[in-house]
Amino acid sequence: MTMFFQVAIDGLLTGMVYALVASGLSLIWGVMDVLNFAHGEFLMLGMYVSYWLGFLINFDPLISWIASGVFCFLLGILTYKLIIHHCLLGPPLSALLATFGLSMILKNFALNRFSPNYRLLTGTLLDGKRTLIGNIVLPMPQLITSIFALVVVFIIYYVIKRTRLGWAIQATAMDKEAAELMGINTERIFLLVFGLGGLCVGVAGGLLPSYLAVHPEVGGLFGLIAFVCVAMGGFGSIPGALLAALLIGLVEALGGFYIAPVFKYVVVFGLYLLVVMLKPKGLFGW
Amino acid sequence: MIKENTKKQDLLWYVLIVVLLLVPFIPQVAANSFTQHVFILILLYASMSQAWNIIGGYCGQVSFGHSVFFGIGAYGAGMAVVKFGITPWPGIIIGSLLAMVVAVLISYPCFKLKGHYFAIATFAIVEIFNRLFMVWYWVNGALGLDYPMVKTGWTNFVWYRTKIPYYYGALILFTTIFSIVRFIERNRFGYYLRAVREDQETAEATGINSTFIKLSAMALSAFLASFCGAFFVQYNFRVDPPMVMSLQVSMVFVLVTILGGAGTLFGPLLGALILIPLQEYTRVLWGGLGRGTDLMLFGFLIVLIMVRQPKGIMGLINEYLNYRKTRKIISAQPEINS
Amino acid sequence: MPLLEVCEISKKFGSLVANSKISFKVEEGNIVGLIGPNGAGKTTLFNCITGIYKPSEGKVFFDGSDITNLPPYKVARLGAVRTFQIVHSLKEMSVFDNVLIGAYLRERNTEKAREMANQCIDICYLTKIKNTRAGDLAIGHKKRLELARALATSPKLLMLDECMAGLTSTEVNESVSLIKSLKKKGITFLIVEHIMEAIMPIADKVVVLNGGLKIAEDHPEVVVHQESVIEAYLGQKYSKKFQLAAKGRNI
Amino acid sequence: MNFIKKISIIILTTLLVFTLVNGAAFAQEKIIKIGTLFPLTGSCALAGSRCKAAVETAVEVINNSHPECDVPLAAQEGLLGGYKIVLVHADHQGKPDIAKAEAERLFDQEGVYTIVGCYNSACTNPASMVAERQEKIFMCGCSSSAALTERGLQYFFRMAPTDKTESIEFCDVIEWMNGTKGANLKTIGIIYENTEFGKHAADEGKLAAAEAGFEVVVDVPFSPGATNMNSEVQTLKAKNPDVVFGACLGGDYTLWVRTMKQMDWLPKMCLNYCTGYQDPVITEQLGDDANYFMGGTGYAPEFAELMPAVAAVEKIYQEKIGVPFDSDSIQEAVATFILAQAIEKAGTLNYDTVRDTLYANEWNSPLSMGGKVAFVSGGQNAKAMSMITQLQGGEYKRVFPTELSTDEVIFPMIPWSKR
Repeated sequence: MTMFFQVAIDGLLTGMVYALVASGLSLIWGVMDVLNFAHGEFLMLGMYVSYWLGFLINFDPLISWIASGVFCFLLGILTYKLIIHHCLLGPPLSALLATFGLSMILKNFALNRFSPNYRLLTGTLLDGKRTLIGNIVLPMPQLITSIFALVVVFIIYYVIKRTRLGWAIQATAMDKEAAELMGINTERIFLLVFGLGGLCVGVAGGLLPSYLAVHPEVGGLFGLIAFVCVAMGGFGSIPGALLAALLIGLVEALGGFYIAPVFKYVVVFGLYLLVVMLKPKGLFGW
Repeated sequence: MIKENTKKQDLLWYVLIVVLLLVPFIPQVAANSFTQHVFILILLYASMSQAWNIIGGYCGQVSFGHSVFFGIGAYGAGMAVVKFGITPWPGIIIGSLLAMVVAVLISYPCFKLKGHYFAIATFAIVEIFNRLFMVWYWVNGALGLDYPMVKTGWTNFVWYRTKIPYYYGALILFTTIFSIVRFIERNRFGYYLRAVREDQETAEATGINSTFIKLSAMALSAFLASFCGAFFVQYNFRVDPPMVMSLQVSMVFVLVTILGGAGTLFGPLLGALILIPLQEYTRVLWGGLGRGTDLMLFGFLIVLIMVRQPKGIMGLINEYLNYRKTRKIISAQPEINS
Repeated sequence: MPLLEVCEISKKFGSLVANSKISFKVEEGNIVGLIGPNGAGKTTLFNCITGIYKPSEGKVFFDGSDITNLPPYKVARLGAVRTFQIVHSLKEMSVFDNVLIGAYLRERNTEKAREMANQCIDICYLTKIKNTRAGDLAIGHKKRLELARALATSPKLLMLDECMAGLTSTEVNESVSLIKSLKKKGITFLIVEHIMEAIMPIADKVVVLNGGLKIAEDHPEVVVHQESVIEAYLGQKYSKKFQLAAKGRNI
Repeated sequence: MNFIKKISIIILTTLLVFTLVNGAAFAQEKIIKIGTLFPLTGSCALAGSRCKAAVETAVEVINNSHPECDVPLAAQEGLLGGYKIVLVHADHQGKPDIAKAEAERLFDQEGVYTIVGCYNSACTNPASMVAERQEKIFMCGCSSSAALTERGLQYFFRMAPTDKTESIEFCDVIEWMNGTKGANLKTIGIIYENTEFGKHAADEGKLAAAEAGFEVVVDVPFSPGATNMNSEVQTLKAKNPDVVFGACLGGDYTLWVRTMKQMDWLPKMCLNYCTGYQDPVITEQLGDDANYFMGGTGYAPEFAELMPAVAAVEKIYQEKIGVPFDSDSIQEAVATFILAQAIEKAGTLNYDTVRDTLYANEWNSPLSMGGKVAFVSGGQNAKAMSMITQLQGGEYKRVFPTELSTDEVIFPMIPWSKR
């Protein structure tokens, strides 16, 4: 039984990181109906920012997540200005393919600049620390990262549900033209939403190097899982993405442990298919 | 006027085929096996993308799952040669039929999903298939199937010292698939496909069984994609899951078609004509540096095209033609007035 | 035997009753108007008849066969073809191609289908714009394009959902005369319409819905005198006008 | 309009540049072109770029006079009385189809004499087939799949020990431990990345274990590039094998070790195929956590006294890439040296003569452990050997076989809590 809870907790901790990565994607998707294929690469660059800050000037990931968040915010804004803005006019796929191209550029840019070396921060504040609840081991880096993730997701959710800006975002998501008539500068909202999406993933990227090695290919699977979380949660729903991410983390861990590790992603993707077969618009979709 | 256009297009089509038939006789090409390789890849990728175009372009169901069918065809040929030690042909046929069945089985439930939900569902399917094939002992799992030395010739569809037969094989594949699509485009089925793409509800109200149309388009598309997969294996003498059944392979289908222009007959060819030489020659030039320069440039070009002309190169050409047309009309106007 | 027979159709969305036990008949060769205030359940009824919704109870018979739970395309194949209130044109295709898709329903041969499509385009006065992209059309043309595409399927029953809303008065007149001429060719119509001036003169019968119930079914001139209809739907202005007119006739 | 022009200009220039490059004939006559084919982008790019640098280093030593290096051909300049080696690099991105296409291009278009490559066994296979069909020599440094040299190819030579020999050696170690130290090790768990490389290693590991009479209680393949390895490690932990065989590449290896630390679990002994474990940056990355793991190592800087000639060559290598040789990359350098020696000895570039020379002689190879290279039919280097090392205090200590060992094995591995 301890084993079961241990595995489940591990899964939930992973799930919360997925949630943070996915909530950015979900926001972008919900408001603009654009799938950002380069999302995983944003994460990778965020991790590099945090890594270099740690490596060169000894910043702890607990501080440098701010920097990588800001970096990815700017990256998001830049992406929107230079690429997405132009693609919104075309068929829905064009933005997807453009971001696919972007992901290739970013991945190989990292390869070019930082070499294919995998890099891990050692000697961080949380490095190797653990707490115990009964017999269940809670590794500190994961725990702190997860708590951070949860907090950021809630802040984003709060901003969207409770602030003027959030209402403007919601209005834009529901009906762009109507929002424009109401005097909302949708162009700026789009810009901001892409920035916020980047911010979420940047924060995640900032925290991860404390226990995950950084290399140019690290974002790939994260990006893919974020896609699945978002689609499973439902169109642009942040609580949906959160729930889906936790579910995916859980299923991944339990499936990996009780079926076979090699099948863990099969179980995850299978779960996704099952959910959308039953609810074609995802858990919280409308 | 439509008639006239058709004739023009026909002529263009025949000229194209004749030119392609003669390509191996160009001394430059005949002497240069890498150029031959590039030509073969262009034809193969154009065929693959054209197969995808049926469902993705004409019917508007953006599937990232085509590498599954591509892979099944590939494994069909590979298993026949490696495991059973016979000619690949029965394997190709069985693989293609199997791909068709799998296509229908997996896409029937998926067609309930719309837009990005459908696209991501097909992502998931590729990942599932990829990982299952990775551990499936009977097809050698992650080890993949390596071709033994077999007798060359059309029976085995294997040549070691020359690429010209491969070229003609690819040309046959290309012509067949393009002719099929060309036939479809001008007939009832093609119009129905487009109707379903534009508005499913209207299509249904006009008496079109959209589920049947989508399923048959998917089946046809999978069947043809599977043939391309078999060709790919016969050309590379090896098959393993990441090589034929992965998201990366799926992206090629989509990328080439969309870059060229989805839902147009010549889009896939144009896409392949630009993308493949670019991919191959940038790799030749900069790949050896090991700095990812080639892939960065490749990504940059994709972004550039999507940003400047989201409808692909065909969109660009159409725009240009329209521009010329309007200019003609404008320049013709004063004469009428005076 | 009527061409279309609606028997006791009900449709509920959760606790909301959109249609409640509605029955009426459409005789062959007639024009039947289906009217009622906004939210009366007209479009829902249309959707139930054409198979987009499954009715909660009741049956629909068309041309002697039960079409209650048939999918939309089968209904269309039997010859009951509809248009949509919010136009659904196939945007990226030309006007001609739009109509051609309708024509393909009965004619597999491309050449013959083209001929048929051309005829329908001529009938609906779309000849001049037949190579235009459907998405670029003005609303009036779009509505007529819907009609043309439906027409090309050689329907027995044409069901038009507010095909004149948003048109200029000239366009409305054109449409009215078009419907009249089509009626002469033996096509039956079931028309949902808000513009009374358009529907009243041409309808052989109107069915009035209110709040999901059928409150009247009769010849237009009779219907307009019914108290319930006047109250529920026509409102003060029209009732006065019609009553005045009736008085005038009496005197 | 403008855009069309721009695009066509881009494409035309690309093509033009290509034709120019293609057409440019080398003016110098006395050169031997050698192609390298490694994964320079993609998930194996790190290893690929090191292998490429190793070949470059070897060529540097051969082409120029390097009297400080005590390796064959270092003192003289070039081969065959003045022939210089020119390298043509290619990238196969870890994809077999590209490997085949690039091998064909290197041979047909670039006109290379031979190819050194390809790191990934899955890519070496089709690429070496290209060479075989053209009856040209293919030199393979470090691809470890035993199947490569069991194909009966005529022109294929591989320097590194296979995962088969490594597996057998692993079992020997366990038996030795049981025999001399009373370790009482019985059960084995295998964790490997589910790719061609990992699967091969695991299969050979299972065979060897079965032959030696050990029980493989758990077999954990995982998808490379995973976001976490919790369930993999949990599965191992649940079965708690005495010994774990690992076949994980760099990034996954660090993740694996870290995850084990978090789960607070270690087997008594951990043996790794020559990959993540012997990467020179591993101790930097993992710090003390890397200690007490063991593995097969063909070369590590700590072997200096065994292989004194390496240091001078390594200096050149380190200038290029910043890290010392590892057992994969050094094999690629060996491959290059052996080829050059064979050409020198054969005195001709005729493929058959060079091939026969390669087979006929035992080669002096200061960069290989044991100092000798000799090929048996199929192209395997029969003298290939590796040592079992254990990371102690960040250094690779030789522990087995005993006649070459310097340090005692620390057994069992010191649990995380006591470090």
